[in-house]
Amino acid sequence: MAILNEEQEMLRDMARNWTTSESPVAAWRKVRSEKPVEGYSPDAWKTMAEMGWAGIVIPEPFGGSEFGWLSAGLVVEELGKTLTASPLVATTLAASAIVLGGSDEQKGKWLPKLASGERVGTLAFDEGPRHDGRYSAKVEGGKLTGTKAFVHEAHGATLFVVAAADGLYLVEKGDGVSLSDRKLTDQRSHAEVTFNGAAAEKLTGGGDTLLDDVLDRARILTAAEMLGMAQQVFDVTLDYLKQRVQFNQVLASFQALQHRMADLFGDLAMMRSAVEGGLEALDSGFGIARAATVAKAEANRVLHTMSREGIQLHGGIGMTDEYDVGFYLKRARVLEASWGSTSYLRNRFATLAGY
Amino acid sequence: MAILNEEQEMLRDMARNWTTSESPVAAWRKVRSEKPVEGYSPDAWKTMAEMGWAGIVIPEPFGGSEFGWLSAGLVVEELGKTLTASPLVATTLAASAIVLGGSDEQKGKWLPKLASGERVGTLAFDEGPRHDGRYSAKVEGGKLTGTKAFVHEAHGATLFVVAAADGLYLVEKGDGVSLSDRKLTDQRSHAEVTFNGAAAEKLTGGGDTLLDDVLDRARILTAAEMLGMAQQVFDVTLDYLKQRVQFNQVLASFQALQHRMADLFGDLAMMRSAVEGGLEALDSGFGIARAATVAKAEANRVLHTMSREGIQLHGGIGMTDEYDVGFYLKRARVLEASWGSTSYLRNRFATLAGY
Amino acid sequence: MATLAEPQAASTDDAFREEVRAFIEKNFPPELKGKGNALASVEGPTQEGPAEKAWREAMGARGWGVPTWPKEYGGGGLTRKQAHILNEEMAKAGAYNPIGGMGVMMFGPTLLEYGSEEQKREHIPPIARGEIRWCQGYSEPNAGSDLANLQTFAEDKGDHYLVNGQKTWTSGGQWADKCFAIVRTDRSDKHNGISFMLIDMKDPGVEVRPIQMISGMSPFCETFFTDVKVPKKNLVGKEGQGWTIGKRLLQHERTNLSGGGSMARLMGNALSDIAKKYLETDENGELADKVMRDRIADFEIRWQSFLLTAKRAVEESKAAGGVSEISSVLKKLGTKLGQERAELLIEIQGLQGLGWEGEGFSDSELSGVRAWLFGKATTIYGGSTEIQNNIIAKRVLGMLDHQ
Amino acid sequence: MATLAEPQAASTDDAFREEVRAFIEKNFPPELKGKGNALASVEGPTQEGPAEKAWREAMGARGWGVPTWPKEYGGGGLTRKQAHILNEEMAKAGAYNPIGGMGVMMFGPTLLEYGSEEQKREHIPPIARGEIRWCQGYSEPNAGSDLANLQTFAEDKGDHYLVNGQKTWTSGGQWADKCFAIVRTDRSDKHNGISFMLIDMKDPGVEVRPIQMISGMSPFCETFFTDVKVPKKNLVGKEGQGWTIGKRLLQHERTNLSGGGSMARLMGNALSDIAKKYLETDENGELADKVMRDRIADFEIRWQSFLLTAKRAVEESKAAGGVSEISSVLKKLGTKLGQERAELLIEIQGLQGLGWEGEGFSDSELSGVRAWLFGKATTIYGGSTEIQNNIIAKRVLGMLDHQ
Repeated sequence: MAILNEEQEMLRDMARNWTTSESPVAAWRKVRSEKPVEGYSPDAWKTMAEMGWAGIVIPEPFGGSEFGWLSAGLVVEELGKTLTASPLVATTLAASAIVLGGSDEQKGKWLPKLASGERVGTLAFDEGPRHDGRYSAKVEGGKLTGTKAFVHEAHGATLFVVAAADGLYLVEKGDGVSLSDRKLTDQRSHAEVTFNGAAAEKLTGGGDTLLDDVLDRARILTAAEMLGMAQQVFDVTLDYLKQRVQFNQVLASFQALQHRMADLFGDLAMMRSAVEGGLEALDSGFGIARAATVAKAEANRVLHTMSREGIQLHGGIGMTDEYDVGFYLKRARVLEASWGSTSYLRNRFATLAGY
Repeated sequence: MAILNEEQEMLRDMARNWTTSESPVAAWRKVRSEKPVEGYSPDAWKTMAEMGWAGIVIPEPFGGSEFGWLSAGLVVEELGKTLTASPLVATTLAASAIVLGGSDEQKGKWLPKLASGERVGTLAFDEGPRHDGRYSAKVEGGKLTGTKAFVHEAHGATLFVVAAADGLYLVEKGDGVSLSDRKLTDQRSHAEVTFNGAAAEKLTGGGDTLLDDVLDRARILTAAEMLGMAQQVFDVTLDYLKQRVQFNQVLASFQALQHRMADLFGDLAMMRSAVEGGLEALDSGFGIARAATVAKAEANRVLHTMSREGIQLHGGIGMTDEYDVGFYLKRARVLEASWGSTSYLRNRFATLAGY
Repeated sequence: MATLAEPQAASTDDAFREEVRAFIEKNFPPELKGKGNALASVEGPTQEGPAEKAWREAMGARGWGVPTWPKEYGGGGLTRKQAHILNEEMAKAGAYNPIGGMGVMMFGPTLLEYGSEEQKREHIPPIARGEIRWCQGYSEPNAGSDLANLQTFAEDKGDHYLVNGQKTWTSGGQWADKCFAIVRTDRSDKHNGISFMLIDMKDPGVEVRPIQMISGMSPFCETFFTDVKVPKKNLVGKEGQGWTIGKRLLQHERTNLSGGGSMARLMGNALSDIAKKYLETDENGELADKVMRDRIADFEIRWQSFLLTAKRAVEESKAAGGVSEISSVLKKLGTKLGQERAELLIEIQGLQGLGWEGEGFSDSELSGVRAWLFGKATTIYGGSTEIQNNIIAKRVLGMLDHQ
Repeated sequence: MATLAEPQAASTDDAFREEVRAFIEKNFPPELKGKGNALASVEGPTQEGPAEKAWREAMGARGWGVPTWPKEYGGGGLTRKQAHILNEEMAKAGAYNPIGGMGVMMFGPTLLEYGSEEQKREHIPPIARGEIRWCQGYSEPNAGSDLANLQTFAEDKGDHYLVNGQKTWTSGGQWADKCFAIVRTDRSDKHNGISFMLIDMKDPGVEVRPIQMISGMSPFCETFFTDVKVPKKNLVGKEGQGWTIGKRLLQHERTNLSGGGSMARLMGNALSDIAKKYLETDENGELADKVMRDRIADFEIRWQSFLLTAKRAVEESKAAGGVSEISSVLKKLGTKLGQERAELLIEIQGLQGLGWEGEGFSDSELSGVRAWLFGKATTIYGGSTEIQNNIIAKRVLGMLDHQ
C-alpha cells in the first residue's frame, strides 16, 4: 500500500465503510435481479456523488475537490472489492478528458455537472470488439457519425466523449444518438452506441496527445478497480482455505495450496505496485504513458490468474451462483479486454521504449 | 512408451545395457577432461558402429539394418539418458539425406561407409546462431563457398551435407574446408566450418522438399535425445527427493514438491507421445512435417522446464559440477536452440496448418 | 519398414464397413445431419422428435450405441476395430451416436464388471437402448473430494435399506430416472463402511433442488433422501465394497472426461479456424497478429501432443489389460488444456466473445461463454486436479506422505 | 497536487551534493571510470591496483562506502537522502562504491544491532574501510535450508570455545579473513542451542576446499573446523541467541539478494537493447520478430513492476520501522525474474549466447552464460524459494500446518 496522507486515508476509510455497510456484493445481486435501466442503483450513485467522489479529479473552481488520482484510485479500488455497479469510473474519465482538452467554456459548462453527479459521462472510443486505437467516426459541420462498440455505462450516460478520426468530441444524449444493448457476462451496462449526425463539440485543447492521455487515465483507473477485485478474491480465498476442512485438515494446512497462495501473494504485491505507480505518475505528471501501460498490463495478468485460481481453490462451491467468487471472474475478463488487452499493452510498452 | 516389436525391444535393451555399463555419465566426464579432438571417445563410437547403430535407417543393400526410425530413436534416447558423446545422431542424419536425395552411385559410395562407422557425417546447414531456414552458400563449377555456424560434431566428421542456396551438397573434409572451434556450454563438438571453393557433389534426388525432409528428421532425432535427457532428469530427481531428508522428513513427502513432480510427470508423458509420434510418422511416411514440428516443440518446452526444475529440486548440490544434473541443463539449451527454437517451430506449425 | 498385413481380418473389416454404410443409409434421418447427441449432454435434455427417436431406436436395436458391450445385454458385441469403423462411417455421413450419458460412460462399464447377472439383465439393456437416464450420487456437502467422509446412511431393514442424507453435485438429477450412489452402511469403518447402491429417483422421499452455476445453467442438483426405501437387490457387489466399486467408476469418469467424451465435445472447431474468422489475415493468409498466432500454435501443438498421449494410453492399457493409472494424468492434462482453449477463444474474440444474452451475439458466441464458465468445473469435478496430483505423486510416483 | 517543500533541507542537500562532486573530482581516478566493485563480487577477488587502492582508501576515510552507518564506527553518518545523492553523483561520474561484500551487506548491519560496544569498535571500522573480507558459515551438508539441524559444535572451554564440524556453501571462504558462523552450543535444544560467533579463517584447524559449480567457477567452499579455538569475546549476543541473530542476518541477505545488490548487478543493460543488437529490426526500428518483442516487453513490464515493489517495500518498512516481512516476497520475485531474464537473453542470442570458452565469443557473451548458470543458485541460497513460500504462507498469510 502506498504511503497515504491524512486526507487520502480518510477518503479510503470512508469508501471502505460505505461499501462494506451500504454496498456489499449483495447490493450488486440486487441490481442484477432488479435490472434498473441504468445498470446501477441510481440511489447509490446519488450517495456517491454527495460524498464528492465524482469530483475527485476535477479542479476546485469547477466544483471538484481536486484530491488527485491516487485518491480516486483508492475509492475505485474499494468499489472493485464489492463489485459496486456505478458510473464513477466512466464519469471520472469523461471529466478528465474535459479537464485536459476542454476550453474554459466547456469546462465551466460540464465539469460542475459531472462533479455533482447530475450528469453521467462516459468514453465512447472503440469501434470493434477489441481496443486497437483505430477510430473512423467522422464529424462534418458539427455533426458526428459513427458507431461505437461496447460503450461502458452507456445506459446511464448523458454525455459521451467520442473519439473521431480527427480528435475527441463531446456529444449529448439525444437526437442522433441511439443505443443497442450488449449484455456482457458481467451483466453491467454495455451498449453499442450509434451516432447518426449527432451534434458534437470538439475538445480542442490538450494537444496531439489528448487521446492517449485520456486512454492512459482509463487504463490506470480501470486497473485500480481490478486491483480491488484481485485483493478481494485473494482475501476471501484465503479465508475459505482457513475454514474449509477436508481429509480432517483445514485446507490452509496443505503445502501445495500454501505455495500457490504465496505465488498469488507475490503477484498481488506486483499488481498493487504497478497500479499505485500508475496513479502516482498521474499525480506527479511524470512517465504517465509507461506507467499506465505497466499498470493495466499487470492488472490484466494478475487478475486473470487470481480470478481463475479463486474459483479452483474454492472447489465446487466456487462454481455456484450462490457464491460471489464467480462474479469476479466474469467482470475480470470484461475489464481485461477493455482499453488494451495484455498483448496490445506489451506492444505499446515496446513502442514507448523504442524497440 | 510406444508398443514395441521384439526387434525393437531387443535393440532398446541392448542400448540400455551398454550405456548403463559402458557409457554412464562418468564416461562423458572422462571425455570432458581428456578432450579427444573429435569431442567423443573414438573407441565408444567404434563399439556403437559394430553394434550396427550407425546403419539403423540405412537400407540393407547399402550395409544398414533398415530397422527404421523408431528403432533409431530408442537408441538415441538411451544415449541421451547418460549424455553419451557420439556422432550417432549427426551420422544418421547425414545418411538419411543421402538415402532421400542421393543417386544410386552416391548411395553406393557413401552409405556403406556411414553404416560401418568408417565415416562420420554431419549436417552443415545454418549460417547464423539460430535456425532460420536461410542459406546463402553458393556452388559454382562444383566448388562450394560459404560459412556454416555451430556445426554439430564437426571435429569428427569427414563428410558434410551442406545446405546451399540451390540445394544440398556433399562435401568431404579436405582442401577448402576449415574449422574454427565454437566451444558451447555443453562442451561437445561444435565448430564454424568454412568452405572455400571446396569440391561439392549435389544431391539431386528427393525433390523440392529434400531440405525440409532432412530437417524434419533432424528435429525428430534430436527430440529423441532430448527425451532421454528429460526422462533421466525426472528419474534422478525423483530418486533424490525420496532419499533426501530435511526438517526430519524425506523431501518426497512434501505436498508442494509432490504436485510439482506430478506436473513434470504429465509434461514428460506429453513429450514422450510427441517424440514417439514423430518417429512413428517417419516410419509410416504420413504427416511427417507436422509430427516433426510437434515433436521438437514439445521436446524444447518440456526439457526446458525439466532441466530447470531438476536443478531447483536438487537444491545446492544440483549446482555443483560434482553432480550430473547440471550437464543436462547445459546440453538442453544447446539442443533447444538447434534445428528450430520453440518460436520458430510454432511459426512452422501455423504455416503448415494454414494460418 | 514392412508392416505385417492381416488379409483376412482386413476383408472382414471391409465387409463390416459395408454393413455400417448400408445401415446408416437406411436408418439415419437426413434432417439430423450434423446434430449432436442430446441425451449425452450434461447441460440438460432436449426434446426428442420423431426423427431422433427413430434413429435412437434403430441404433439401440443393434446395440451400436454401446458398440463394444456384450450382445447378451443389448450391446453391439463389436471389436474395438469395428467400433472405430462405425465411428468413422458415422462421422463421414454426418451421423452421431444418439446413446450416451452417465449410464453409458460410467455406470454401465462398472456394472458389467461388478454387477450380478440379475442386475446386468435388468439395467444394461435399457441403457443400451438409450431409454434410461442415470445420475451420480457421490459428493456430499462435506465430502467433495474427500469421499471417505460420507454421511448419507443406509440402515439395514431386512429386505431393504432405509436411506437418509444429502448428496450434492448430482449431475442431471432433475432429469434422471435412477441414481447410482455410494452410501454409508457402517459408521465404524471409514472406507469399508461404504456401499454402492441404485436408487430410483421417482421413489417417495427423494427430493431434488437444481443448483444454479456461474454459467447461468443448472446441470447439477442437491438431492435429499428422506426415509427412502431401497430394495436389497439394488446393492451392487457386497456391503462395504462401495469404496472399491466407486473408485473404479471414477476411473471410467476420468477417462471420459479427458480422452474421448466431454473434452472432444468441448473442443469443436480448430482455434485457428475461429481466429481466422475474427482476426485479420495478412497477404499470405496468415493471421496478421503474430503474437496471437504464436499462442494459438503453442496451444495446438500441446493439444496435438495430448491427443497422442490419450491414444498412447489406450494402446498401453490394452497391452497391459484394464484401465491404466495414467487416467489421472489424462484427466489433469485434458481439463487444463480445455480451459486454456476456452480462455484463448475469448481473447481471440475480444468483448464479442464475452456476450451473456440478448442482441449482438451469435449462438456460438453465447454458448462459447457458457462453456468457458462451465468448463471451470472440469478441473474440480471427477476428482479435482489437486486430487489427481496427489494420486499421481503417491500411487504412480511412490512419493509417500510423512509417516 | 501540491507537495510540501522543505526549503532548508533542500539547500542543505544542494550543499552536500556540491561536496560530493568536489570529492569525486579530487579523488576518483579517471582510469577507473565505469569499472565495477571488485571486493563486493561473490565470484572472487580481483587484484587491487594502486588506483583502486587509492579510491578505496579515500572513500573509506570518509566512511562513504557504508554511508548510513554511524560515524563513530567509521561509517558515513549520512541520511538516506544524502546516501542517495552520493549514489547519484557517483553514477553520473562513472564512479562506484569500492567497499562491499558480505561484511557490508549482511554482517555489519547485524553486528551494529546485536554486537557489544567492544565488538563494534573492533569489527565495524575495518569493514567500513574495505580492509577485511567476511564469509558466512551457515549451511552444513545436512542442514541446507533446515538450519535447526546444525551439527557444528562449540564446546565451552572456559575462556574459549573449541569448535568442530563442517560448513558448506561458505561464500568466498578461500579469500575470506573472517567468518561469521552459527554453531551449536547446546545439543539438547534445537533452536535455543545455537550461538552466533566470529571465527578467524587463519586460525589453525580451519581448512577450506573450494566447490566447483556448474558455471565452472568456485565461489563457495566446504569449510572444515577441527579443534578451532574461538575466544569468548567472539560470541555475538548471548549463548543460545544464534537463531535469532542468524535469522535477522538472513533478512538483510534477502533484501540484498532481491532489492538492490546482487539483482541489479545481474541485470546490466536492458534486454531490449541487447535484442536490438542481436536481432533484426524492421523499417520502424522495431524488433522484426514480434513474438520475441512481445516476450521481452512481458519481461520488462514485470521487471518494472518488481522494481516498484522493491521501492514500495523500502517506503513501507521505513514507515513501519525495521526490515519488513516482505523481504521474502522480494527475494522470491527478484530471483525468479533474474533467472527468467538470463534465459531470455540466451534465447535472444541463439547458440551465440551459449558459448563456454575460446574463440568466437565476446567477453560479455561468455560472462552471460556463466551468469545464467550461476544464477540458478539464486533461488536456492539465502533461503530457497520453497522456504520463502513456507515463510510467506505461514508467517505472512497465517496458513498454519496441520496440528
